Amino acid sequence: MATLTYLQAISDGLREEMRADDRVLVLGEDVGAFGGAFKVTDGLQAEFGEDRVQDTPIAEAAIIGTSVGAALAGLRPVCEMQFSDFVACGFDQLVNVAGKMHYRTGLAVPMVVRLPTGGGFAGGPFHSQNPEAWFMHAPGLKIVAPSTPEDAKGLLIAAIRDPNPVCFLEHKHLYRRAKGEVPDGGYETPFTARTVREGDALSIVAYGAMVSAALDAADRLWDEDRVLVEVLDLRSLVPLDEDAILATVTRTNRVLIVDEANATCAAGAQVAALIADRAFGDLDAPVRRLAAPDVPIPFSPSLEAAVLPDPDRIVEVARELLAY
Amino acid sequence: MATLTYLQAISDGLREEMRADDRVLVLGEDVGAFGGAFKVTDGLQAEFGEDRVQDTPIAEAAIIGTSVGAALAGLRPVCEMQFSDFVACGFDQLVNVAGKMHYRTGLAVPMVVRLPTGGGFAGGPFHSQNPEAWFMHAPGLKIVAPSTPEDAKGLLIAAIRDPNPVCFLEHKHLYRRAKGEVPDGGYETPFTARTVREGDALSIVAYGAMVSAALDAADRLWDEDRVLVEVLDLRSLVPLDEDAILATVTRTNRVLIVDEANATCAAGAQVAALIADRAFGDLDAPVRRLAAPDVPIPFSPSLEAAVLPDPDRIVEVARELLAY
Amino acid sequence: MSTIDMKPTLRVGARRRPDAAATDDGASLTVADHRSLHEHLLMTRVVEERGVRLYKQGKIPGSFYDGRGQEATSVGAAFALGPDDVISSPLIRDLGAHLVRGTDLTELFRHYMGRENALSHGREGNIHFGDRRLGIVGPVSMLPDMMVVAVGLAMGFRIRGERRIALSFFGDGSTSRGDWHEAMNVAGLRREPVVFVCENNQLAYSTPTDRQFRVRPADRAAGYGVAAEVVDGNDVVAVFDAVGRARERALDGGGPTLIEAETMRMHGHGAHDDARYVDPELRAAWAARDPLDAHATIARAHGIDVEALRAEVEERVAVAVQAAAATPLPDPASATEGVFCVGEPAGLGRGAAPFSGFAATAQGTRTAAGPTATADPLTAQTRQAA
Amino acid sequence: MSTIDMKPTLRVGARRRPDAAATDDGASLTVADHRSLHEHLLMTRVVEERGVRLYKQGKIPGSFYDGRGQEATSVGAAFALGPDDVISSPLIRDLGAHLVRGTDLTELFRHYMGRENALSHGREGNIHFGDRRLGIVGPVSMLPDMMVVAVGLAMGFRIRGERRIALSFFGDGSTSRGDWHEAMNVAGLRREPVVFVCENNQLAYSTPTDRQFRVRPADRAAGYGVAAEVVDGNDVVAVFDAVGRARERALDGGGPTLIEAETMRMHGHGAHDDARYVDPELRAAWAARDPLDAHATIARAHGIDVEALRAEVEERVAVAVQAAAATPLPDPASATEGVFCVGEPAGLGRGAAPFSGFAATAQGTRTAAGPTATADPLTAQTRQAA
Ligand SMILES: Cc1ncc(C[n+]2csc(CCOP(=O)(O)OP(=O)(O)O)c2C)c(N)n1
Ligand SMILES: Cc1ncc(C[n+]2csc(CCOP(=O)(O)OP(=O)(O)O)c2C)c(N)n1
Ligand SMILES: [Mg+2]
Ligand SMILES: [Mg+2]
Repeated sequence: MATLTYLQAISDGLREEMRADDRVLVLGEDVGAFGGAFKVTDGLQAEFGEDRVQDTPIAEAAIIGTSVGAALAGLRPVCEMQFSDFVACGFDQLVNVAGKMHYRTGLAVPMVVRLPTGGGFAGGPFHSQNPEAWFMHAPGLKIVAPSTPEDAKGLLIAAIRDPNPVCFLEHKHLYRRAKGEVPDGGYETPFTARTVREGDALSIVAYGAMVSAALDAADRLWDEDRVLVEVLDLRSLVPLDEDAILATVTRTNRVLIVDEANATCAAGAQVAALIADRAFGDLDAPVRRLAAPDVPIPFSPSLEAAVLPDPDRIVEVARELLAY
Repeated sequence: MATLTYLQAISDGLREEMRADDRVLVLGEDVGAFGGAFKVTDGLQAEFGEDRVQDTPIAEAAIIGTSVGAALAGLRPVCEMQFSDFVACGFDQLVNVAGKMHYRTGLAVPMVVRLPTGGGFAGGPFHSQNPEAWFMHAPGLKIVAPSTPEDAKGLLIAAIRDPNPVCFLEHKHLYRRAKGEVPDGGYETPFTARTVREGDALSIVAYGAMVSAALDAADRLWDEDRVLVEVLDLRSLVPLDEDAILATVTRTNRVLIVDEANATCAAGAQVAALIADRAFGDLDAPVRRLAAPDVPIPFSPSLEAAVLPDPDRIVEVARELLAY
Repeated sequence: MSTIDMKPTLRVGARRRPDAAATDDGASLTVADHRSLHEHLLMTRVVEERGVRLYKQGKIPGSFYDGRGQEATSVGAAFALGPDDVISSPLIRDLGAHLVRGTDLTELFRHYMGRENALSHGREGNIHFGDRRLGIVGPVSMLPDMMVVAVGLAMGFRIRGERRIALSFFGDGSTSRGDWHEAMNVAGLRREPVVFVCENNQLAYSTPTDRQFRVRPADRAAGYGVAAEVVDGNDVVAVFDAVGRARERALDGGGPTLIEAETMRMHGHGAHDDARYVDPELRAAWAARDPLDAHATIARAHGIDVEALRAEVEERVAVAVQAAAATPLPDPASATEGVFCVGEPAGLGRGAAPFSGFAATAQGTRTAAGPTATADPLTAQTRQAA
Repeated sequence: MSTIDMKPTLRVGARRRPDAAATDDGASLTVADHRSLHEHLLMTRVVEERGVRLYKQGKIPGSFYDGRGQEATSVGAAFALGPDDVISSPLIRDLGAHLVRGTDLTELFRHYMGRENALSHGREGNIHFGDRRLGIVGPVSMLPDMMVVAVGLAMGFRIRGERRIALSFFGDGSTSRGDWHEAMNVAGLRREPVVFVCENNQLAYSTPTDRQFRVRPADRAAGYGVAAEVVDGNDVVAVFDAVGRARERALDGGGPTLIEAETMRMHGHGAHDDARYVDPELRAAWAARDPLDAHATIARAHGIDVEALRAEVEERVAVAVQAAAATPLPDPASATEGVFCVGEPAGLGRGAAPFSGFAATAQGTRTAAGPTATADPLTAQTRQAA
């Protein structure tokens, strides 16, 4: 056990798995000697060489598409988008080639696409996006989104070992802020939800960076209102842990779903739709959501703060729900 | 007034608008002398010349991106994806360039992307997709999806006149099957929902090809069960006519939402989430959805029929809801 | 509608580029090879003729695409491959490549007709399939995405030090897409062992090449540090030779080659298209260069009874169609299975490599060099409810 | 970590390609032009130096990118444009182009600092902006998407018979993306009046050009039927001349030109990057070719007091920074406004065209040739709650 940042935990998981399995290779822009825009791959090229840690030209379709080919050749590519925003440039290869391959041809595509996501640091419209919902709406892709260093490492290792294409959402805001104990060695975190905190009055369902916002809000609701809020960290969006979602609603009868992504057709919309269908009888209040409004994420701190969900707003909506 | 097919109505709308406004031009693969894969642009090049009806190379990013440029230069491009599936190849230009331009720079991008969508004719995984939810989750794009010839013409004209990028979803299954009276001349259909049929027991919310499936189901529910089902045709997905959706739920207290698209994070998930939040108090039953499961649309007729929603399945789910 | 503008440039009698490596002009081909080449040319044509008919009779759902007039390119190219080489992917004009690799005729017609089958289990139709057990990755529609995948396969082979190449087919139309550029650039940059076969059949659907680009694909290869060769795509021996040379270059670390095979699409884009936009003169000129007729002359000179071969092929096709027609549609319950792989992935197998130069290798044990092939591309264990 | 591999190729003293049109070697530039060129070079440098400092002081949020060492390319290129020409878009090294077009310094610092401003209203930061009133389309991050947009603008101009061109900047790194290919191909095919300025600054972030491509961008242009020229990107007069020639060619129906400007990124990729991966020798060699020093010699020879000019520019920048720092952040309520345009679209306006050869046109009425410019790129009427 070591105390690592979220970023270190990702690096650690990648290094572990590269040591354990020589089929694992890394591709991306500036991931080699430079160690990647965020330094996640720092030191890997020195340890594993240039074939296993490859700098690519700026060519996202090629990064994803050659990873598909390498996976078919028996390797286990882990490719990096420098920012998740740029996955739009390789969208077709991911959705149409990687995602549909097994269903159509029986060929498995074991690969991971690392996607540094999210806002909160004045990154502006092209360095703050959360693209997961696009891929949830594209059959054949698994999607995970860790909120802690421990899960970041375990989910990455599980993603690399999975025989399917997995989108690994790593939230940039957590890179250096989230710290925690991380087990040594190779371990897998399952693609299921995790109850981070138990409660009885209200459930908050979140993932990625919104989990800590939810926990902050839950703290305040306990401190100020003496209300026990349950927080469910989805961890995996595909597969979605429907049982865990329905179970928390059954326990608390009130639910608030928080996304950092733009609201329309977001992961949270899917969770809300699930609850409205399958937990209807358990609900004592509307299924409420908090998400970014449908705008590009603005740069200026005053504007960005106005659109990203935060603990204050979570507390506010939670109180409305509790008063319903 | 003439009786036209859905396809003829689209052609008619395009021709009307090209006659009325010389800024309107058409770009796409084989749209020129050949008249397009579905013949929507048949005869247009002969009438308007090669500058206003341009055959392009196979280059979806270029088709969309040059349309953005032409729009900025003061033209009104209407570009065609040969099948909506291929929009994945121009995804980045649509989402990141066209969609975010006005918010970021104040420059308007008046353009239309015509997207022949949907399955039901053994088109297989790459000629049957319904991509609208991706674009609903991309701020700055409007999205319309007509279900009748009259709306197809009116929505297309309104889309061309709109100062924003509009995704125009034209369902291939309706091209030659949907027939109806279409007003002459240029008219605009508003980007709002339309109550196609009034009822009191249950609302079915649908759009595109699923509207006629819903109407068939409503007929059967009347004939066999003497139940009056209300059918709401969304027509526009962005903007989404939230008032009309909430109003129909207030009237009937039961709602079934039908998408042809893959279920997760689909338009229907957004509609369900909206209802679960804002019409909770009006609901007498769970918010139920019917959609394609999360699989690529298979080719073989036996498999395709197993995944696409149809009137039989709508009737079945409606009866469950009515019995709740 | 101006038909004059739609006229594709007539390019008859294409010759290899002067800088191309010396050819052996088919010298390495035995009589048995010529017999096999001719059999595959015939098979391609007969299967497609039958396919078009079945489509028109409503027995093949959806759409149907054929490669009439282009058979020599896919047959000749696939014939030059060793059993461990991988094709990613044959496209709509490349049925011949599937047949050379050993695709089962009955399964093929089951696939076309949407019946339960081992190639696609009904999830795919028309020419969208690939038998992974034979080292074929089935194509996606988006052109030319599979070229990028081929580069990744080649990279995998190179990194592992395996002596195999990846080959990708695509049309003139594909060269306008961004993915073509990314594939060419990355392949050239890293000298990946990949062969690109561009079938320049004068048209992309209704669009002639002069409305697609100003400079022919082969002449653009140098801009990527990729070797190039123009070849008569209707000459099966020439295509075989060129691909053979390119394969050797790739195996020797010389990197990728772009082979531009000049040919002509003799049918419509698909069975629904009457191709009336094609200049009749152009079509007539190319009809005189039919690849089957051309090779029949060579075959006869080698003492092969071409007519008997055709009868034999027709008989096999007829039997396959009959068996396929008797096969039920896939079980609707299977529609939601297999979106994800569960358990150990089933990989790519080895293809048939009928060229006599590969005979020894082809006889080798199936598990020696390539990944293990299993009987069924979607074995029960890899299926999962969606 | 092997630094040896990261060493970009040293290319000093690039010359125009022999096939390039004859240059007038800046003969058409007056003393006033040289003064203006030098003023814009200085302004670019001073603004960026100040920007880096403000970023390090925490007064500019997010990130900061500069074009140290590359000022001559964007200044020289923009200087060759007429008022109705459109830039789509200046990229992270191209502040000079914004300044030549007339971008207001105070608004610029307000923008950088995330304050309310007329350029971006706080929705964008660092070098992501463009004043539409001056005929600039702001860039997106995705490289090189705006090149495709430039081709569309040029197409629009051609179709309407307007005598204007579109110009697009991009780096060596951009040339590996599919959109580069699609833009080049379509522009070459239709001979659109567009000028592509590739800033080959030896690096894409940490990646040297020899890990990006085997053949330099200018040599790939012929494959698209696009004219090309290599120019010393640190020589503002040479860049001005080359873009001027390319612009003439475009206006005369000769189609697009790719100008590869050889230069060197003298700072890190962004203000956060110490660029320790760059070979010190290479950096030193290029430092000796500083574009401001080079032009200062010419300016002085024309009797221009370079030191006085610098003092003047520094003063203007200081005033602008002060005004910007006193400006409030945007109203949070405005964050959800303006996703969609409501009412009549506000279009592109005319830019400043300080080259004396354009003086007549530039004095013309602002509404004569281009679309009407309005005072504010996001006027109240075009805003809408999201
Ligand atoms: C990215 C993409 N856009 C559009 C299509 C639709 N489409 C299918 S085949 C075809 C023409 C292909 O031309 P070419 O590459 O020359 O191949 P050919 O049909 O001539 O063999 C088109 C436009 C496609 N498959 N992929
Ligand atoms: C499609 C895309 N992928 C990745 C990035 C991230 N990125 C920003 S700048 C840059 C390097 C650009 O290099 P180059 O084009 O040579 O321009 P330079 O920075 O050298 O001026 C990268 C990789 C991007 N902006 N766009
Ligand atoms: Mg073709
Ligand atoms: Mg660069």
